[in-house]
Amino acid sequence: MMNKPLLTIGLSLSLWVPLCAQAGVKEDFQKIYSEAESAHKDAGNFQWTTTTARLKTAESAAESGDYEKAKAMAAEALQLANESVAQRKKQAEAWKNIAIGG
Amino acid sequence: MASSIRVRAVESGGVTSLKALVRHPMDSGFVKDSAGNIVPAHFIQVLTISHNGKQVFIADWGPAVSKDPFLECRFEGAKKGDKLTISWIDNKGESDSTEATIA
Amino acid sequence: MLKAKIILVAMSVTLATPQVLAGATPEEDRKEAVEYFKQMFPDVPLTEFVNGQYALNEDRRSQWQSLQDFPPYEFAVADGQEMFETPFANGKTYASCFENDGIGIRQNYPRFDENKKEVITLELAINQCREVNGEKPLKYKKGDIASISAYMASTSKGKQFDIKVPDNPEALAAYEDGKEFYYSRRGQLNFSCAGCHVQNPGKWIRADLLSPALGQPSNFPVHRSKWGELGTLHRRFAGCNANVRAEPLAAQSEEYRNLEYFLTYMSNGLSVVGPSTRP
Amino acid sequence: MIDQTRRGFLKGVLGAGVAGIALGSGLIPLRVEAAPDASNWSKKAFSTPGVDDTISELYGMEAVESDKISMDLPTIAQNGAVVPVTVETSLPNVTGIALLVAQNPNALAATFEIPKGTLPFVSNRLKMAETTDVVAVVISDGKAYKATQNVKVTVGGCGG
Repeated sequence: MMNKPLLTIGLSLSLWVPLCAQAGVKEDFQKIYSEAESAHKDAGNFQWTTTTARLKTAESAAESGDYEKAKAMAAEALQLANESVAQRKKQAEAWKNIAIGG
Repeated sequence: MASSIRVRAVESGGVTSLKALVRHPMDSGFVKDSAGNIVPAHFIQVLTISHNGKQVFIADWGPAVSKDPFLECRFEGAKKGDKLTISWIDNKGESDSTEATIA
Repeated sequence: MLKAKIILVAMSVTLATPQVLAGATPEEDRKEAVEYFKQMFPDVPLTEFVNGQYALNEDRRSQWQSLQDFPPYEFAVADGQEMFETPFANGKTYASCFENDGIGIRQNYPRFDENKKEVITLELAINQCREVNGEKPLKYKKGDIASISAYMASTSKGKQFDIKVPDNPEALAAYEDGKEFYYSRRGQLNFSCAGCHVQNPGKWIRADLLSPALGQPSNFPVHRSKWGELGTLHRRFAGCNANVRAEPLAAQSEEYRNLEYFLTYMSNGLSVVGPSTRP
Repeated sequence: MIDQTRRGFLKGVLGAGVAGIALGSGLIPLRVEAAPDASNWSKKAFSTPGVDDTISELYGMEAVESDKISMDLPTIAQNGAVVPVTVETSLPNVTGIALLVAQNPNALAATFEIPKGTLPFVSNRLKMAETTDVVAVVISDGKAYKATQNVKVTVGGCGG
């Protein structure tokens, strides 16, 4: 009505912002995902199934174009993978404290 | 193929004790396979034990009997060396039969 | 016992390299483990440990005994025997690959192959036998290989495990590696094998009664009601790992073979009772 | 054979037609052929939920509690897929035994005909979906008796 030009600007802004964010999210996802993947690998034979599951979910979310979800899942995977790496490092010594026979 | 039925029958003090194990899936029709499809019901309906042509035990089974069903029963009137016939038929009309000697 | 533990822990702290741990030889480990479990379960005869939870709980034991009349693995063992005796395409049989034609030898596996410098489990030997004779290897967790292994175990029933760790660095390293695996916490739930089966056997985790480490491998391959069929020890390892949310390793991976080596060594002197049944 | 078994039997005959009637003429047919006859297998009784309805479908009467029936089964089943159940009774002239699992979708698990000379004893392994009463029914002198025991079925089977 009276503010038609403003409304148009508003609309185009609201369309533009998510598109822009989307592009950033995709890159964020890719970065976090590859960090998570390499941490998961670093866990060696101490990998967690929960990490594997998050990575898979992230991957399929990315394939379907849902980069927000993919990024969130990759971030969770990264956190879990880091914990599993910490577990591996700690256990390299800690197991001896409970082992029978030393 | 080897028999689907394994039997051990022992006579002691006039009583024959028979134990049998039958190889059968006994699918209830309530369980899904790994692909999510219902496994159709497939189970033994009737199992009979005969001694000298006389049925000494008849079991009617439903799908709640465990996979590879087990049965134990006891009867009188048979002696060591006598032959027993154990037979079953399932809900698909498949059947098997075996003969066992009382020890 | 506890004192010994503290001393050993203290020693391990003072030593820089874990490989030369205060002369804790496999045999010393085993003796200490036997002592530990004897004190934990003074009323359970040592020979009973092979029966796991059934040595510890009367209600469980009577359910198990009622299954022994006609154990559900009988058909699989018969299948295993048939496969064991059926010649390969080249006319040879499994017997040609094993000492004593493969009869009554379960108690010697796993063994350390000093030429290949690796642990050879019975299932690995079965598949190596197939491959030498031009047959395709079998899958390791269940099915034919479990049946063949179960048949071979059944010919060793009552024989005592006699696992040897030859006095060479590779064999000792394999043993130590298996031991480390058993005692290391893994998975998101942060559990070690030992946390349940050394520290808490006889206790319940929900509906499951924990078995002691001692004697664990001697009832494999095992028919679990949960599976409705026979499975190998490595299938069980994988299940336990997954249960604590640790990514299971491949059956017959080096880690699992070394784990089996350590665990079976701990059961030296106990009898082969496999195949057996478990919930 | 007694009326009660015959009742279920005749129902089967009606459903099964001529072959069933031919067999029905000899109550204990002398058969040498391999396959037993499944024509008197009671589809109705095996697809009825609930203990009481199943007993009445099966035997056409109600069962009364009896302390002369002994049941041997675990208090806590280690796995619901394989629960050993043994029933024995000191009741006289037993012609039939049935096993029912109250909480299963259909209660009836098994029925047994006990001809003269066979002891009133049976052991089976049954599936139970959840914690449940297990009911043993015994037909003695033409009357139905029952005994009940509870089994706790827990979700067990640690590890994959």
